[in-house]
Amino acid sequence: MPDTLVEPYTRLREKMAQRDRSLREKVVSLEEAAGFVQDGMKVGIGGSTMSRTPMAMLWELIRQHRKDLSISRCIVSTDGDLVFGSGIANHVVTSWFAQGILWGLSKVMRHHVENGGKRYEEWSHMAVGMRFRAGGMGVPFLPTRAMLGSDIVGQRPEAKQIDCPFTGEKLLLVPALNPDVALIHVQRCDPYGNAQIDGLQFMDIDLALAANSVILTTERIVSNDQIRRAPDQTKIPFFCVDAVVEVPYGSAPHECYGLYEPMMRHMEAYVTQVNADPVKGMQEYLDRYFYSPKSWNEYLSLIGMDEVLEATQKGRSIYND
Amino acid sequence: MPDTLVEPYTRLREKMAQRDRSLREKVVSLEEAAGFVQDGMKVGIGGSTMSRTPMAMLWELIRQHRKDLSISRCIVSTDGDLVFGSGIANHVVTSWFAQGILWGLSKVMRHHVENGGKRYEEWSHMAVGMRFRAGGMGVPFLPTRAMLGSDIVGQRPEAKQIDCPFTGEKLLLVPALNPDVALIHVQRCDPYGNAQIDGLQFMDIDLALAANSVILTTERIVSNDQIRRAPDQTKIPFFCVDAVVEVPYGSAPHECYGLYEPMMRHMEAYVTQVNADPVKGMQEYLDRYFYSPKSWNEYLSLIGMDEVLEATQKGRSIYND
Amino acid sequence: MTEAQRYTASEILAILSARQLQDGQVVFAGIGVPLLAATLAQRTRCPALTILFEGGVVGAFVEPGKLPPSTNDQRCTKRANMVLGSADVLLLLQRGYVDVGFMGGAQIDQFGNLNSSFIGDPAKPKTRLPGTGGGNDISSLTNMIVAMKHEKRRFVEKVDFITSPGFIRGGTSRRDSGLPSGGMWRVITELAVFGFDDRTRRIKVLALNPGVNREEVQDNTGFRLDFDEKLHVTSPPTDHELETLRMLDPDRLFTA
Amino acid sequence: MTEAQRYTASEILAILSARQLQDGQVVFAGIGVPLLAATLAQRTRCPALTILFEGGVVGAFVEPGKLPPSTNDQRCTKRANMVLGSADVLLLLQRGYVDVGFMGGAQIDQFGNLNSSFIGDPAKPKTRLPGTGGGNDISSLTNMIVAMKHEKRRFVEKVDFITSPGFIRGGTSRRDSGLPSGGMWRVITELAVFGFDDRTRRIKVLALNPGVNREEVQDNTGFRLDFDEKLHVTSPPTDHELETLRMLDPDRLFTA
Repeated sequence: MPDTLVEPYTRLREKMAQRDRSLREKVVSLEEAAGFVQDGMKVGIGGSTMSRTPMAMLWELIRQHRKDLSISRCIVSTDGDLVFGSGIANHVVTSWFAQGILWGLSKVMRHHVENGGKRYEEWSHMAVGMRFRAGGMGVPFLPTRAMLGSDIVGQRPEAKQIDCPFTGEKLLLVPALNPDVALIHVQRCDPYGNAQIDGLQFMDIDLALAANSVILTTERIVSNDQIRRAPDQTKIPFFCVDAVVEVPYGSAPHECYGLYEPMMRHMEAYVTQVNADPVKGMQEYLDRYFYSPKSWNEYLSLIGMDEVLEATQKGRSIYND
Repeated sequence: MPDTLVEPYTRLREKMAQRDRSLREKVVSLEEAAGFVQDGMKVGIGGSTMSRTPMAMLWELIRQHRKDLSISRCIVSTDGDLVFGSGIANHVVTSWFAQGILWGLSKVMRHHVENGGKRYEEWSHMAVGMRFRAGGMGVPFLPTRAMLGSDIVGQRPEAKQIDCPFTGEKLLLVPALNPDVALIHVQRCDPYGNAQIDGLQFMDIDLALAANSVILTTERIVSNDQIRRAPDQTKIPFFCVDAVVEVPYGSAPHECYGLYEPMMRHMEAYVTQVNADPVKGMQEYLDRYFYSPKSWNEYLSLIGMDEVLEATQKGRSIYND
Repeated sequence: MTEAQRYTASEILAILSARQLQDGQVVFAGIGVPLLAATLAQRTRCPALTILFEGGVVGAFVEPGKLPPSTNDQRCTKRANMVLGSADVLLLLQRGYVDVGFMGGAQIDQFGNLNSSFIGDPAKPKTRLPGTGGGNDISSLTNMIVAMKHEKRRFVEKVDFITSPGFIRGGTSRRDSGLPSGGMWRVITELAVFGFDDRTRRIKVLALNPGVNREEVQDNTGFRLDFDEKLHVTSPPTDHELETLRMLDPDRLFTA
Repeated sequence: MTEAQRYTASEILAILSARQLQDGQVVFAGIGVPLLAATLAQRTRCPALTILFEGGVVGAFVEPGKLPPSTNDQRCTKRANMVLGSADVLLLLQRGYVDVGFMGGAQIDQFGNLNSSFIGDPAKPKTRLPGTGGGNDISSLTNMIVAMKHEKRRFVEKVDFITSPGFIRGGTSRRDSGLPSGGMWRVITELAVFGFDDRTRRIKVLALNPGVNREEVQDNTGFRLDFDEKLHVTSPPTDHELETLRMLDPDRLFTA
C-alpha cells in the first residue's frame, strides 16, 4: 500500500492551483489529447460496462503504447481486456471485471491476473463510487456501511474500519481516489468543456471532479450559447476539463445512451477470438482493429456500416414512445 | 445536545421499514397533508431564501397552529420570521436567517432570539448541506474542511473535530440530520411523487432522501407517463414521498424557478410592517394573510392579480433568449 | 407431456424466483435471471413492483424482447421512473429504501455467503472470478433473494471467499460484523426453495420444486442439508407464467 | 466637478473591488457589491471571468438591470454555464476549483476575521446578526476579497465572534487550525485597499483611494493601522467603469 494512497490536501490543492481553469477553448485532436496521459499515471475511465466507454481515447492510448497505467472504473468490461492485453495498464481498480454477463469469465483478465502479474484490485461497487466522490469533494475519505464482514475488506488494507464517534456503530472509511487524469465520453459539450450527459451518468460526475485533469471525448461539440440555454442540464463544468475531442461513435463497439447500442456482432466475434487464445487472439484483434487503421473512422469502417447503423437505430429507439 | 443527535442506524432502518414505499397515488389536500406534521417534529424545508419555499404548506401549518417544530433549511428568509412569529416553531437550524439581503436584519428573528427564547442554531452553509447529505446517504456523519478555526464550531458541540486516519489532517465531522418530515415545493410531479425540479435544486434532493417522510407541494401534477418519457429529469423518486398536493403559486410571495419571481411589492410591505413591530406587525400580517383567507387562492387574491402576473412575466423570462 | 418437459431448468428458476416478490415492493435486481424474474413478476402479479438497477435506474419497465445485456445499458432505463448516478442508486440501499435485493450466485455456503471473486486461494487463485459488482453492497444492506444453478460445487459448506455476505458464520455474526440490517432471505434453484433458520442462520430447504425429491437436492449439495418441518412442494409453473416469460425473453438470453 | 462628486462611496467600492479580479479567474461571489463588482469586471476587463453563486450557479452572466435580490434567485442563473446543488457548488471550493472568494463584511478585525453572527456576547447577544451563509465556507477554503463599508465600529482590533476566518490570531494560526489553503487577500473599502503581511498576517494599507489621506483611514479604524512601504494612490474610476456599473445597476439596488 503506497503512502500516497490519499493525497495530502495541500498537494491536491497545489496541483489544482497549477491547472489552467480559465474559460478557454480546448478542442484538440485525439492524438494531442493522448498527451495528457503519461506512463505510470492513475487513469479514471468514465461510463460503465459497455456504456459510454471512452473507447476512442483508449484506442489512441493503445496505439501510442502507453505503459504502466493504473485504471479505475465503475465497472470494467472489454476495456479492461484491452488495457491488459495491449500492455498499457498493469492495475485495474473496480468492482466487476469481465467482458459482459452474456459471456461468462474473461479469459483475458484471467490470463493476466492469474499468470501475468497484473493486478485486479476489487472494491464493492458503492466503495468505488465513494472513493471517487470523496476525491471530488476534496475530503480524504467517506464512511460506508458495506464491505463489512466480507473477505473483500480483508484484501483491502487501504480501507479503515472505525467505531463511529457519534453512534458507536462499525463503519468502513474508504479512501479518496483522485486519478491523475479521467477519460470521459459524453453526448455533447461546448469547446470549453461544459458537458451534458443524457441518461445514465454512472460515476462520471464524481470522477470528473476528483481527477486532476479530464479529457472529454464527445459525440458532438455544441456552442456555449446552446449550453447556456439550459444550464441545469450541464453535468460537468468546463473548469474540470483540460481537453475536448469530437469523436462521433467514440464509444464503439460499446453504446452511447440515446445514440447507439452496443455493436453486438462485433462484441461476440471479439469475445470468441480473445477467449480462444487470450494472448494471440488479443494480439490479432489489436493488430486488425487498433494498430492498422489510419483513423478512428477507418476503425469504424472495419466494424462495418451495417453494425454501426443497426446499433444507431436501436440506440435512438430509447426515446420512442 | 440531545443524545438522539444522530439516529442509530437500526432505528433509522426501522422507521423506513414502516413506511409504505409502494408505487401508489398519494394526492391529498393541503389540509390533509398537514396531518403528516405533528407538534414537536423536526421539519426540513426545501428551497432557499426566497426560492421554491413550500409557502402554501407553511401557511396551512400556521393556520392549524402546530407547535414546537424544529425547522432546518438551506437558507432561511421570511419563512423563518413566519414560523417564529406564528409560534409554530421554536428552533431553526440554518446558515443565514434574515428576510433578504435587501432589507438588512430581521427584527422578527432578532426579537424572538434575543428576547423570546427561541433558538437559531447556526452552521456553515456547506455543513447544513453535508448534514442533509449524510442523512440521505444513511451514514452518521460526513467529513468537511470548513468551520475549523472559527467561533461557529465553538458553538456547535454537535460537530466533532478529528485527525484524519489517512492523512493526519484536521477535519470536522458533521452529524447526519434526518428530519421527521420534509416540505418541498416543485414545478412538477406525478401522483406517485416522482418529482422534476427545474433550475436551482438547492439542498432538496438530499433533504428528500434524508427525511423520514416527505410532503411535496407542486405547481402541477403530471401523468406518470410524462415522467417516464424523461426519467433522467426526475430529481426525487416517488418512494421518498408520502403526500402530493397540487398548489399553483405554492411558493408565493417567494419565487418558483421559471414560473414566477418573488412578489416584491408584497415582500416590501411585509418587511416594513413586521420590522416596525415584530409582534403586533406580525400578528396583523398573519391575521390578514394567513388566518382570514378561506383558501390558498383567496390568499393569492389578497396578494393581488397584478403582483401575481407581474411575477409570472418575470419568472417565465428566464427562458427567453 | 411430463412436467419436466414443459419448461427448462432456467425457466423454473426464473418463475419460482418471480414468485418470491410481492406487489408494491422495491427490489434491487442484478442482471440475468433476477432482472428477468423481477420483470416477470411486474408483468404478472406485481404491477406496482419497483425495480432498481445498479446502473442507476429506479422503477425500470423493461421491454419484452429487449432485455438489456447488463444492468448498465440504456435498455434498463426504458420507461423508468428515474435515472440517477450509480453510487446514488446504491446509497438508496444504505438509506433503507429497498425492500429486497435479488441476485444470481456462483457459489454459496451453508450461511448464505456468496463467492464471486476467487476459486482457490485469493493470493494465488485457481480462478479469478469477475468480482462483486453491486453484490456486496446489496447483500450488506438489504434482505436477499438469490437465484442460482444447483450444483454440488456451487453449494459448499464454506465458500472460498466471502464476496457478498450472507450470515457470515451464522448466529449473530452478521450483526456483530457491523451489518445490522438485511441478510439472506431466500435461495431459489431449479431443485428447491431455501430459507434460513432464525437462530442458527443456517440454510434449510423450505420447499421442493415439482418432481424433485429430498435425495436429489441433498445429492447435489456439498454439505448436509436441513429440511423445514413444514416442507412442501411448490406448485408448478402456470401456462401464464411460462407464456409471459417466453414473451419477455424470446431469444432465450437468460433462459437457455 | 470634484472627484468625490463623480461617484458615490458604494460606486467606488464596487469599482475598486472589480479591479481586484483577473480575467480567466473562477470567483465565488456573495450578494450585493461582490455580485455587482464581479459582473462589472466580467463586462469590462474580464470577459472570461467565471462567477459562482452559492445558490448553485457556475459561470453566471447576470443581465443588466436584473440584478438578483439574493444569490439563490433564478436571475443568478440567466445564461449561466451550469446550475447544480447548493452543497455541490460549495464543494467546488473545498476541492480547489475556485481562485478567489468575494464577499461583503459587517465587521472585520486586524487579522481579517469577519463577524456576521453576533454583536456582544454570543450567549446573550446585543444583536443576533443573520449568520454566515456561505461566508465561513468560502473564507475557509479559498483566497478572499472582502468589500465593505469603512467605519470605526466595523474595523475592530478583535471581532466579537469569528464567523468567517481570516488569519485567526495571525502568524501560522490559520494553518494550525486545519485551514492550510486560502486566507484573506484583499479588503476594499471606500477609503483604501488593504492587504496582509506575509508573516504576521496583520492587515495593512496597500493603497489609498483617490482623495483620501492616511489620517482619514486611521481615524475610521478601531485599531492602529500599518501602511505598506510602497503605499500608493489608486487611480480614480474611469468613465467606462462608472457607465458600465450604472448600466448594470440602474435602480441602485447595491450602489445606493
